[in-house]
Amino acid sequence: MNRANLSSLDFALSPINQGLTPERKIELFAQMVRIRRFEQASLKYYQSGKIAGFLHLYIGQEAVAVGTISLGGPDDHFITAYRDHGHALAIGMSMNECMAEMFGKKTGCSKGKGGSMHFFAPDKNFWGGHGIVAGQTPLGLGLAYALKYLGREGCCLCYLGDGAVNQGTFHESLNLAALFEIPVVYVIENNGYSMGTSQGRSSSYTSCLAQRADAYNIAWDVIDGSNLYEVRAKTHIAIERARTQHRPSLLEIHTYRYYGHSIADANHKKYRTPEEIENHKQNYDPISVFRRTLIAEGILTEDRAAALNQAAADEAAAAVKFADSSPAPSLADIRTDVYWESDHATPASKIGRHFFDD
Amino acid sequence: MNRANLSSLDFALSPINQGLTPERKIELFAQMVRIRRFEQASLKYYQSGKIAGFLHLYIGQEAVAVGTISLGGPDDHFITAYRDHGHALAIGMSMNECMAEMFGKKTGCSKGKGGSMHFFAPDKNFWGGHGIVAGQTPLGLGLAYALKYLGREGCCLCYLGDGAVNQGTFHESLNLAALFEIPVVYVIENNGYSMGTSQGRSSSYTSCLAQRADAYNIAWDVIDGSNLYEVRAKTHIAIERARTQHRPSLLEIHTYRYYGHSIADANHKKYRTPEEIENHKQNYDPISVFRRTLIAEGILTEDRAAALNQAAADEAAAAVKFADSSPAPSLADIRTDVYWESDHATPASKIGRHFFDD
Amino acid sequence: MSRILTYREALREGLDEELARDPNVVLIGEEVAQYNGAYKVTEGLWKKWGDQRVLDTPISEAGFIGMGIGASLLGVRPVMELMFWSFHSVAFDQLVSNAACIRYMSGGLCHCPIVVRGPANGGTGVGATHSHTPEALFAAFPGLKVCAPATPADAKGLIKTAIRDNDPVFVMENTLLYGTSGEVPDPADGDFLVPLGLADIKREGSDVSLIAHGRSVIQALAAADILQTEHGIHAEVLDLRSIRPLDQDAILKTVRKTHRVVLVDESKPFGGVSAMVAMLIQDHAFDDLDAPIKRVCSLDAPAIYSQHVEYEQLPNPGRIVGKVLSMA
Amino acid sequence: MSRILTYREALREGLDEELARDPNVVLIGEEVAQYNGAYKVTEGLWKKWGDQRVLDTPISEAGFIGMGIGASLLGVRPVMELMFWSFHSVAFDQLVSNAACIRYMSGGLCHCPIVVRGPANGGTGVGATHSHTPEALFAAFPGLKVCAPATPADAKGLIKTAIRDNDPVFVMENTLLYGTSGEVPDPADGDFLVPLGLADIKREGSDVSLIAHGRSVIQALAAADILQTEHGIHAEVLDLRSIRPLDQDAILKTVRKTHRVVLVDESKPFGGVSAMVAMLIQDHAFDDLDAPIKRVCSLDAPAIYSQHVEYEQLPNPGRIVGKVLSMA
Ligand SMILES: Cc1ncc(C[n+]2csc(CCOP(=O)(O)OP(=O)(O)O)c2C)c(N)n1
Ligand SMILES: Cc1ncc(C[n+]2csc(CCOP(=O)(O)OP(=O)(O)O)c2C)c(N)n1
Ligand SMILES: [Mg+2]
Ligand SMILES: [Mg+2]
Repeated sequence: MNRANLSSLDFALSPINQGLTPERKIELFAQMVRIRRFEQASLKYYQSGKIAGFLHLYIGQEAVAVGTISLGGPDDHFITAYRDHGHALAIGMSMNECMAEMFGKKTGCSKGKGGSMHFFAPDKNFWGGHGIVAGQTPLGLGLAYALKYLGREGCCLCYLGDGAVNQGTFHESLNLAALFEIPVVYVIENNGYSMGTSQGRSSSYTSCLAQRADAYNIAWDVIDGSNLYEVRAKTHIAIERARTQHRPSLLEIHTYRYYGHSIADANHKKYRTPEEIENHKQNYDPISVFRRTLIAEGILTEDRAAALNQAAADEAAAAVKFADSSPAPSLADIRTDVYWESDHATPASKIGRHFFDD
Repeated sequence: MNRANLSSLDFALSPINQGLTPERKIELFAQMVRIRRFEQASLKYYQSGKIAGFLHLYIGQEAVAVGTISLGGPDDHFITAYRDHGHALAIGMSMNECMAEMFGKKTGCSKGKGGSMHFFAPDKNFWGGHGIVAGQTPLGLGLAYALKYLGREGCCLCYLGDGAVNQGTFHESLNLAALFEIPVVYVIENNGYSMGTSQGRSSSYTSCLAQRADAYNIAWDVIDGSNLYEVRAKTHIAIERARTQHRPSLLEIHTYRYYGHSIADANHKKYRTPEEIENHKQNYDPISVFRRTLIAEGILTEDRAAALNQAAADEAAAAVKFADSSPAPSLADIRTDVYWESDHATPASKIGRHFFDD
Repeated sequence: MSRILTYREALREGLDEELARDPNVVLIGEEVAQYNGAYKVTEGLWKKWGDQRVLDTPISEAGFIGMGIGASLLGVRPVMELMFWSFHSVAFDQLVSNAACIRYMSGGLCHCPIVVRGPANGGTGVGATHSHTPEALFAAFPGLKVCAPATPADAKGLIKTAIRDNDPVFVMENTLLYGTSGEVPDPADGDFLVPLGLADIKREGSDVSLIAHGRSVIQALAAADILQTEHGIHAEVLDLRSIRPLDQDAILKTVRKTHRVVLVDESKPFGGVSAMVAMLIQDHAFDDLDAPIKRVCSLDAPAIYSQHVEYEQLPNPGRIVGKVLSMA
Repeated sequence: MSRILTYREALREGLDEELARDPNVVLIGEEVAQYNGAYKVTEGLWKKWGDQRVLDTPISEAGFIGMGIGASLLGVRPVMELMFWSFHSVAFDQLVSNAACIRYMSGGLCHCPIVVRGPANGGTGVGATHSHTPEALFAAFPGLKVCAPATPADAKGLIKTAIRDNDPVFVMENTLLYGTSGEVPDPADGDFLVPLGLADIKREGSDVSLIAHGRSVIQALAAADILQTEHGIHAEVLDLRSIRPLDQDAILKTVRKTHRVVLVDESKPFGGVSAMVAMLIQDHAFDDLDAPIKRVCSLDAPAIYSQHVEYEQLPNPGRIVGKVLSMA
């Protein structure tokens, strides 16, 4: 990833950004801060054993979720992989339901059944949270196909990692998207690594990953993910292409994760140099960059930034309390949410044996 | 497929073709004729019920198999899909073993276990004959990887159809081929249709299917499959690239099948116009084109062509006799060739139950 | 009033009725539209319902099945054809991780009303990779439902029920049954549905129970004929129809009636539906069994191509009769 | 002389010895080389053996497993890691159509000496898509072999045997066992191999047989302890170790000794290894059974995430003891 090659146009001037009120800009800033504070809290409670399984932190990538999701209208839908906390919060899910999910509690968004990798909020057009690399890419296609089928002017933003581009289903999805003219926008969140493997060791390509879209005659673009304005400006073009022309796009957003692949990744300082990590934190941190921008624009003050920061930390702490004091699922809960018909005790659910516990 | 756009250079002048002796040219011609006669015989016996399952005829595509395989050296290997009769004969398999395979006989190349879609001759570097669309594409990669690993200067030619390019595994294979520098040459035999679906209804692409290789920074070319000299000239370049530089290629060879997708395809005159089929037979038949060329070169006479034709028909008729009079597999044969260890009655095969028939 | 339809026509009629009933029903698959279906199940439906409702796809099973799963989340009800169920193998993740688990992982927020259908059988000379019988494989995944009709009426009744069911239902048809015919109730007499989870006694008997599904039912019926006429043995034939949900009551009832069981199952013998049925019977009707439960499965090797022995690799009346006689 | 090694170290030692023995053995997988393995099974092997012998791949399971199958045809012996066996779903076709069938479809002309290995288990809070236990699923395919070691010694002995076997062998390890330790014979005392198809009595007993594989063996042993100390019941624990080939003789032997059987199997209860074992027992030892065969499987739902109940979804000593007591 060569940041130097990325454009340095002033995307604040893009029409979609000019339409932002000062309060909305601060809201976007606050969302990024909330994601970071939420995840820092989750890290702490993962380490203390309250959270099980994997914890894939989004810290460093916040402008991608916040920038792209901020463009969503009522008929736009979202789906992502396991690194899903940022998207969930940006979509408007509460810290409480998310933290409780990780704590394995009944009050979690998925009732403690999905965990960190499987946050869902269909009422907010958010369809997960998916653990199998690239497994969500045909689902995103299907959501977008459904929108078109149902005659709704919307699109689906489907996120995947730089490592996920090498799963075959993603390519099948790209071809189908182009062929059927499906309003899907694929967003590669390119943080440079899939676990311990750098982009160069996992993918062969011409100039960049997004250019693979040419193979399917799909429009593509490359975006600097440290710049929220740029993320919004370029993603908006793709979203409009989807909504109005029913044509897919492939976006590659360059970003960086500060932590390891997951918190179980003890190696992340081996496959990346400390200088590389430091460079990103210093120069490309999406929150710092946007804070500086908003201060320069005269919209934000250091004090207000600090207050927002504190509010986010407080909210996260409250979410931890909520999660910790929530009830766990019962043994009986293990067997609900398997079949719709059984959950709704329909006549169909009463015919034949559905479950085979002795 | 727009034949007019295809190059009309005189590929007879390519060094690899200049090296052909007159007798070798006639041999290549004879091979194409043999494939056609063999398949015409198989069609007849399929219709009379001697051959079961599917029969995917290669008629019309002969120059692809004969042209590409004629370039093979001792360390070059070949693998293809279910439309495999042409490759099998070009590789040097006998009509007898191929016909007997389709007749389901013990004397078949796969002992009657594989059928038309699964011809194999590892002793001749031919690895099948594969029924799952694109399922052979990572196998071809693996054969080529093995050649490199074992230090042999050879490559693998892996054939697939124009419909097969939309299976995800093929894309995974392309990326791996480029990344690991594997000496594999993928050959898309583009006959314009996957069953009843035209290329345009199954694939989205920029200028052609082979150009999808750009996505992986892989070299590619487009070839007129009615011209054996062109097939050899361009494929040779890709083979040399593989052998000497360990770099993969993607070739798209335009060709045409005269019959339906399989003989069960009763529709093939519905999704293609009679004019289209006739045009190919008249103007692009690889055998007619090469016959005219060789006659013009003064190498072949109409008489010799007729004699070769008759010899091929006789050989096919003899193969039918051989197949018909060969023994069928026995019931006991059903259970051999499952495990190597069992077939060889090794000590390992005697420990534990391997087969679970009551 | 019922009419004689082929299994293929019955399926088609079921699809057609559901396309008419619910505008969200969409047929998706390779060659299902313009080509009229590789096995002609969908013949005429594209012409009647058009591009929006009947959709041809490229050869990208994982892609288009995943697409259908995604679309189902928003209320579209895709009925997806696998040209052969054998091709499940290239779409397996979408089927067992996404379709089977998404409801659960979302704590019940998502549901996935899809149908995947197509033929799942050997016996047509197409060899190992095209002759898989994956019904037990999928029934093992909680979240999925699986059925395998043996007659035209069941085919119609089950495909319609599957489409209305709000869970993913995998319907395993059979190329060797498409051309067989049987009575199917007249639509004029009302909507004809066969529920999932309800087995059907296809022949009454008292001496031995033959329990089967799919084409094995037909083989079992033929065997029952031979057993009666040649050996005076009265076999009862229970057609499971649905694998998950499974009609355990019907299974136990026939066992308690005959006390002897032969399971007929085209699966390979390691596992299969029959191993599970055997487990249930011995668990719940242990004292009702006069002899061990026996099975007639496919012979334990990949499906052979050769038309000369393929028949013998599969359950067939001769093998079933032999098994029953060996128990006497 | 034996040493105490962890299961992880034992596997690594086995891999290392086979890399040394046969220059055609290659380790292939995601993060197996430079990262030392997601679960550190291959730690140090890339450093020792280099790029040629230990190969990192992109996240393309179908691609790299297919590549390994293809390479095996020419005599390379790839040992491929699935980071989780759950990811079999994206490579399923390569595993069941190519690896399982190529020998057969070629009439014995091809052989496919590959090993696919990795962890296959629930219990680590990673939810439904990462907790599949596919041993019965693959054992159903003739042409494949499957084993599931429970102890460090078995892990080493089986991985070495799997690598030398000339058929495709799928080795199902367990993330929860990687850190457990046990005695493993010293290499100085000779090559240590455990054959496929040989079960192992892990504890002698006379009252009831607990038959298990993988981590369920450890759970069964813990249950046997409780049964003995708290209830005076002497349970025999048979570790199948290998699923296909399967040691039917050992199974029947313990049944004939105790006359009561509880199968412990982390599979979901529709099917699983245990349904097949039950089928075989009732078939071959019908008169030796004093009671129906019982099972302790995972509770029948996709794997739940919540750490508060996940333990109860899986077979555990409490559930096993309860099941045994319920039979009395
Ligand atoms: C099919 C599959 N293979 C492997 C994994 C294990 N795995 C989870 S995340 C991951 C790396 C993905 O990297 P990338 O796509 O770049 O996303 P990032 O983690 O950087 O957000 C791997 C190998 C998986 N979950 N699914
Ligand atoms: C995974 C899979 N899906 C579907 C099929 C059924 N099928 C066999 S051949 C074929 C068409 C392939 O067309 P193409 O790749 O162009 O090759 P051609 O037949 O023209 O040589 C289809 C759909 C299959 N064998 N495997
Ligand atoms: Mg990444
Ligand atoms: Mg084609």
